[in-house]
Amino acid sequence: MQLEKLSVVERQFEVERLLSRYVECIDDDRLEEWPELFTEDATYRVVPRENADRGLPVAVMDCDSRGMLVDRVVSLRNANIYPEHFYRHLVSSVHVKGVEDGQLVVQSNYVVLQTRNDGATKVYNAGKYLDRIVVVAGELRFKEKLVIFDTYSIDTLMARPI
Amino acid sequence: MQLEKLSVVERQFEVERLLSRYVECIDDDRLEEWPELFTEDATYRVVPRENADRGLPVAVMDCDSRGMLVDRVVSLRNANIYPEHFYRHLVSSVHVKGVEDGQLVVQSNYVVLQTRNDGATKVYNAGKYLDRIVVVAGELRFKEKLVIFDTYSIDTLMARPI
Amino acid sequence: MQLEKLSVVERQFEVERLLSRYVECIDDDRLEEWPELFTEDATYRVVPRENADRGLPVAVMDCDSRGMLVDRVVSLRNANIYPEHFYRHLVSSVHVKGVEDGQLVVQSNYVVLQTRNDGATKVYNAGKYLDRIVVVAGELRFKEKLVIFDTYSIDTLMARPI
Amino acid sequence: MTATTENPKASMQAVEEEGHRVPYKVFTEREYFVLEQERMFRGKTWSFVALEAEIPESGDYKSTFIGQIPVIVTRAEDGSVHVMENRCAHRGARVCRSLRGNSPNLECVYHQWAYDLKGNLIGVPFQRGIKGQGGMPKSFDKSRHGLSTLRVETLNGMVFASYSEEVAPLEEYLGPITVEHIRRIFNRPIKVLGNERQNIKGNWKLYAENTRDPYHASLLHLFHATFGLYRSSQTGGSMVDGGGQHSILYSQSSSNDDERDKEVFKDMRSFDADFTLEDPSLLDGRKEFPDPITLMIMAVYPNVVVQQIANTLAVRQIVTHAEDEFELVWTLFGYEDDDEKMQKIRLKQSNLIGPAGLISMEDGEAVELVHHAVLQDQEETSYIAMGGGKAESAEHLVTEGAIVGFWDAYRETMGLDEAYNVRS
Amino acid sequence: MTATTENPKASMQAVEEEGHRVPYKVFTEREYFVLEQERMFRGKTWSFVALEAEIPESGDYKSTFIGQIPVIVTRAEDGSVHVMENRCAHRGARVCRSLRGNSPNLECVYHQWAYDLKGNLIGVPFQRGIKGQGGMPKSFDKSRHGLSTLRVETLNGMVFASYSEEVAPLEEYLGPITVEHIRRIFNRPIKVLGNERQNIKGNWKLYAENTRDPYHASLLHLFHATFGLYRSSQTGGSMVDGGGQHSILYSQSSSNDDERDKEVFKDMRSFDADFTLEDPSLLDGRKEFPDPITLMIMAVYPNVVVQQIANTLAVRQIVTHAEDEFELVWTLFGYEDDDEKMQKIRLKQSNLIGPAGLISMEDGEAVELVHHAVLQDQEETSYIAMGGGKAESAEHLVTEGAIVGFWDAYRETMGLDEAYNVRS
Amino acid sequence: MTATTENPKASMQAVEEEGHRVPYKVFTEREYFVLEQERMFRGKTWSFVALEAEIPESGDYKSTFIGQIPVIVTRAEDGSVHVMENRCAHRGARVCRSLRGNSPNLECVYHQWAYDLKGNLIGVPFQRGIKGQGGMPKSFDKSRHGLSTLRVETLNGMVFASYSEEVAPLEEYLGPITVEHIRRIFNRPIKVLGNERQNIKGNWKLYAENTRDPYHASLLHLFHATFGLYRSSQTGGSMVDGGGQHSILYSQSSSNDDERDKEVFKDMRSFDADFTLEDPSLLDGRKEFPDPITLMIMAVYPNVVVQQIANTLAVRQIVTHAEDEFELVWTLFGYEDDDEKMQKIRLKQSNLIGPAGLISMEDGEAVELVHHAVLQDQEETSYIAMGGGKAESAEHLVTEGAIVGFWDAYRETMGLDEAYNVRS
Ligand code: FES
Ligand code: FES
Ligand code: FES
Ligand SMILES: [Fe+3]
Ligand SMILES: [Fe+3]
Ligand SMILES: [Fe+3]
Repeated sequence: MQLEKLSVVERQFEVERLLSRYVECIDDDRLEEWPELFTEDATYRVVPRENADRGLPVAVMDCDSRGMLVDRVVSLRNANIYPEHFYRHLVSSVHVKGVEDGQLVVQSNYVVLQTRNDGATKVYNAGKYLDRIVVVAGELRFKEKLVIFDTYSIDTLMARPI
Repeated sequence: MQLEKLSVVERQFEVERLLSRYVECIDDDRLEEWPELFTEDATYRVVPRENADRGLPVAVMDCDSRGMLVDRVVSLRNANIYPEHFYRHLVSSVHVKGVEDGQLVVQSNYVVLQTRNDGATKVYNAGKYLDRIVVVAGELRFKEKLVIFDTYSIDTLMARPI
Repeated sequence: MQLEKLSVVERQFEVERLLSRYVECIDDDRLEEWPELFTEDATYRVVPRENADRGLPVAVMDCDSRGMLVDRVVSLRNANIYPEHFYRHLVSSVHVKGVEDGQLVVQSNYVVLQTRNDGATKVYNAGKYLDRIVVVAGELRFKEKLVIFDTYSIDTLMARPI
Repeated sequence: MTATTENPKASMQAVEEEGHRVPYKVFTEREYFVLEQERMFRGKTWSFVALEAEIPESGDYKSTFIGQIPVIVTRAEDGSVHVMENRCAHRGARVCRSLRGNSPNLECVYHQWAYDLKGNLIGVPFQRGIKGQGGMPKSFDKSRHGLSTLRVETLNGMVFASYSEEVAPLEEYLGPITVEHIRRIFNRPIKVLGNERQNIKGNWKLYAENTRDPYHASLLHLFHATFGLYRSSQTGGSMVDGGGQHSILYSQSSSNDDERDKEVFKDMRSFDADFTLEDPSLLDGRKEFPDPITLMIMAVYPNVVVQQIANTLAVRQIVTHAEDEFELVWTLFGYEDDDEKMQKIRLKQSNLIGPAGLISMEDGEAVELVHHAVLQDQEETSYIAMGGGKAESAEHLVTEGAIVGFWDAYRETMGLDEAYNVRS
Repeated sequence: MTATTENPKASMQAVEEEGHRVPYKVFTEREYFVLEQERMFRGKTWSFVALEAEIPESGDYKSTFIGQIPVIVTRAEDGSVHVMENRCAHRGARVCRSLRGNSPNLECVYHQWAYDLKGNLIGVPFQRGIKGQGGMPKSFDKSRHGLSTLRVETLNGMVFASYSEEVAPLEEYLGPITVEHIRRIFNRPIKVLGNERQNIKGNWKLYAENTRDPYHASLLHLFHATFGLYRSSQTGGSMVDGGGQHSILYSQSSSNDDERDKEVFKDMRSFDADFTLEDPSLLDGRKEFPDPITLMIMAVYPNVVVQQIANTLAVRQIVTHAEDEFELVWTLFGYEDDDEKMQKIRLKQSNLIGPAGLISMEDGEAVELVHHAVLQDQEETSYIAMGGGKAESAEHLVTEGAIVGFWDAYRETMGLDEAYNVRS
Repeated sequence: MTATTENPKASMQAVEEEGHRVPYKVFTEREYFVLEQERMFRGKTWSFVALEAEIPESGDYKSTFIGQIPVIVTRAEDGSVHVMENRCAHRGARVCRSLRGNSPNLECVYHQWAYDLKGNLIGVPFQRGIKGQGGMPKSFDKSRHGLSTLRVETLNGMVFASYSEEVAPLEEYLGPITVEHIRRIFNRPIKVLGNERQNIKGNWKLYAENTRDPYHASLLHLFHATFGLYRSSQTGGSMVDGGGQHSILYSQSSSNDDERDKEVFKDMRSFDADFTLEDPSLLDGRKEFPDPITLMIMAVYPNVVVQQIANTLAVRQIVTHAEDEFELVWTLFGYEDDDEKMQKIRLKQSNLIGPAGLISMEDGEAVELVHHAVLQDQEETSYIAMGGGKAESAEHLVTEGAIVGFWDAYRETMGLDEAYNVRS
């Protein structure tokens, strides 16, 4: 795939498809596939809105390589202790704002619903995705994914990526 | 409409359109139209994630014909007693995974918000749709709709389809 | 842009794009841009479902000109007192039902999540959009936006548009 | 109640400075809420439950609450209005499950016991058993198992109900001024235009104070002061009635004097001379009363407010859910004989009121601001002194007198002493 | 408990009319809920905790609750079943964090104290310190820090546990009829088909009443009456056992007589002769018991219901979360020797039961209808008189006797007097 | 408190085995929470409220909580720092409605009463009425209606406030070791890097225990042990100060001995020699203190933790919302003179801490695991004996001594007897 060759409609389709795959591997607990949607040198940052609004740098997850994403997943599987839970993402208002130096600039809204093993589902985290997407070997990949979340008082803890 | 003739973009459009109509007739309480979106021999199963994850067959709704869907609606209208309520569906990340023996294989995420007549809206049920969609008389129809819901501890009862 | 010239797929794309921009300027707190998405003579009404279902006219916001939308925003900025909060919209099942006298007739579902400055996110308001969209100077604009909300017992107050 | 530290400061002030003080515990402690359900809402008070216009036809019913007690308001075949508890006499199920409806009689879904529109039990399935087996005991007397009914009185289409046999008749309970102003608003057949509801996370009595408080109106609500809908400098007054328990606040926008008022509101956030509307049609109104009153807020003890703000007319019913939550149910109306233009005016001006009202929205915030600031302050008190701190009427708007009137009545109804503790 | 108004009416009736009366406060007041955890669930009762089929293998465990007390059910290496509190003896962490699993021993994540499958403490990290420093005191005796274990008995694969050393052995506690009907259902190895859960916003005892109430079944559930799955006119009965605390309700659809029943249910909502199914395969069943019983609802005191409705088999466990909320956990099962067709029948008929069941859904609504109607009615009472208002078995279905049986047992277990007040 | 069964077992153990026991009711019963607001947070303690770096400029303010009491921290024109209750002296509204801001004075929105940055009342609208009518009574004395102010002391930029006039001056209250370690961390101007917040559904005292517990750190947190950030086998110690109420836990990763530690952690989940990072840059740190301490967790009684974990620096403030919920507010910081690389290091290592921290996330789960396991266990107790079960400092990490120190102080502050019951 070449960005230039895509119509705006096709571009929208491809971007939404990438986001769907992103959501699916998290919600279906196929986390091992999740880093594959990023470039080698991707950055992934999950920032509380209260920091973003003040221009402060602290993120609750702050990764600057695909390797760090892999390490997150491995830790989740083998190291960390957290309550059993599932995520369910809803993503909407996917807005492809344009192309900057070969990167698709995309903004979208999301909410993550969480269900613990009591079987109750709660609004866990809501916010927006600010993505920079590139084509690698004919596939769209996240070069940068900045998650700014409204829910800056996190319910207990955050184990899985948003 | 012929599946083969559709571009991936058109296919996506048609699938989302079907899902929108599905959602609309439930949320607008035009339930009588809801079975029409299924084939005669359609199966519709609403399965708690705790069963699905263990490979156990129990579903809270388990229909294997359009007739059973009609009976659900008729019962809802004339037989069952349940609190007055509305549903509001949000569906996203609609992922058309491919075509298997003439059926579109589609996965998507949903959340159903419920409002009872106290006017308060709650997260009622979240999960994913695993659909098999076919073309009947030029229209997309559900041949199979498998709903796997995270919220396996149901709030009071479930009267309407998810 | 001319409606006639658009394929159904392109039409869908353009409508969703308008809705995304609508959501974005509210959620990113760029409210001053929000009235620009409406026509001069647009109507914007936010109606509790319990009134709509009884055919009663009362709306919690009832504007019949772009000017009134501007006045809402100016009041919000300079006059009104309300708790600090953000909105996060999720919009789905965008159903373009057709064209009536040059207006696109569109129905969609939405939920607005609210986060106050305690950092907790709640389901604030859910319902549906019934939109009439026209082309003005090559851009889609809301000629009419009717919001019918399920959550008719409003959490404290409603300061921002839905 | 919970352990608390002494608060000599407060009491010391009490002896020296005029003004009324209310300990914050009355807003936050569960015990007061529970007692209110018994002594206030089941006690010697009249609670508003409906407008007759909501149940015009025989068989019409409405489900609502007195305090948090579910009740049904019905219109019987003979046109009479009845109020009864929404609780089946058999095993306690809610009988009416919809907010409103029409039905020849009231049937409980659990075992289909049926009641007529006056609450009498008229049907018990299998009362005499089946095939000669089972059924109700011989001694069972249907006539003693009706829905428990309340005393009902109406005034110009406002329906009030009471649990008390001793409370004075409605008009006497309301008092002459209240009755006069109810008659003024409900001077001819009305037409319900719709409802608005808001769920406020604070104690309901903070709203009772708010609606008896002419002091806040032009300070909290910029819209009021700036556009002259209400200013504390207007000709108007704050009257109390029914022994001080009710409040009637009124004012005349014709008395505005922008030059003077610029002075009065000097340096105040809420008076912004530069603020103009891009679409001023919002404020295009019509004079509809013979008198010059353009704003009237009447707070009827304990659970309803009747309002006229410009051309908007509404009743606001308070439903108490808990000590820290209440629902405010607005019913907006006009008159049956409104012409189309008049209805348009009312609907457009409704942008000013309700949960999203350019004026009213702030009151919801005010209630929560107080409630969440006083959670831990059982013995700390508010200080109500503007205008002298007595339950008095005033021919001006720079007073909190009507608020003191509410609190005097509250202590009386609840059986509290001067320190707001339950009298033993 | 909270202040309440006298209720002479109720007491007056009590002397004159037969029937049992339960004050609504037992459903709504926190105090009863707290006492239930101590005297009911930690008292002289046997609570259902699991089916052996849920933990077939050594090392299998299940996390569940008795009342709202978290417990673990395990299968030890020797095949024995054990029940222990799910609370670490060190600093109280929940030890088993999953609903189910298999593990050679139970390890607490907080400091990795390890217990064997019988609850004995077998490992304490750094017990003897590190490098000769720190560690547990010499006096520390591992054998006294196991998980606290409960008494366990099983009957045909149903696992019950008790905190009480005094309560009678299980079979005696259940009584002969209950035992007989448990044996009838669990007559051979079962196969778990899955779970359904519903979270009901009402007091759990309203569900205890509901499942002992043959009166409501054909009045609330149209499906029952219309399709003859259950009708109060059927041959059947309502038996009590275990001194009245348990209830066994059974009936025979073969005894339906549509002509007669049309009469019996004349003008009743719940009998709709015109209602037919577009796909009647839903009701295609198979006779699978030697006896003619087609419906059997057995409510075992205090926390479980065993059901046979047509070909659906299930146990329903009650987990109490609060005075106004409980969870109902359904475990649906068939028999190991079911052929494929039989399993299909059970699964298709499962549309009738559970939270979305065409029959069962209504019971969730019934519980909430009562709970929310009686919130403010501490001294008001329900009136249970159908069939005479005594804790008696009946050879018919027009009775509420088994409900009275529950309440007699409840007062006994909880130490309440006739007025349901705590005996001092 | 609620009725409970005798627990002879526990008491019996008490006499024979060394170790401290805490009844679970202190975590779950509302009564303790309410008393804490009075005796702990309004009592003889110093609560952390802010870092001076959060309010550098005159007019800067921060809204926060002491316990659950809303307070404001301000910087006045003269540079002094002030703490006052966030509750208007008029009718109790919250005065500061934002988390932070800058304003020349503090104005209440309800009636626009204005206070200066030290809490003095400086403006009351219409105090002298309008047109000679109304207004405040003559006797009204502005000077007595300021915001209620607290005692304030700062130490190297940490701001503490107290309701008590009797409590010792801050440094004395903290004690020499605590002061020394605060000086060590705050040795030069800091720079706030941002906040992280987590809302934990358990009692806040479970977190107070957790942060005084060197025992859990390398057993719960695999990351700690595996990567040698912290191991119970490291050179380090657990010191108590301020009479045992504060805890300083420190260790040196330079003392790791992988061979020995493999032995020490044999068969333990939390030591996984095979676990390596694909991107080890996460752990690339920089030595920044003269001493060899690489990890320091200081728990200052009652509401704050100061931490150094590798190159991450933070304070964690505890805000108590209810007996079963608290918020943990993290403020991460570096030094003003950090070079760009150093800030990068701190930010990358911040992946280890906070609600999503590869190390810290587990503590939130630990708190909830305990809280929800002990809900029904009023008289059951935890068992704290590692290291001897006394409030003693230790030159090693195999102890729970500092936890006992917390509990001794807690009983003292709250006026509880040995059995944790309120002394009459
Ligand atoms: S509870 Fe109403 S009929 Fe039984
Ligand atoms: S709490 Fe279980 S090991 Fe410490
Ligand atoms: S409450 Fe603050 S000014 Fe009135
Ligand atoms: Fe107001
Ligand atoms: Fe039933
Ligand atoms: Fe820790």
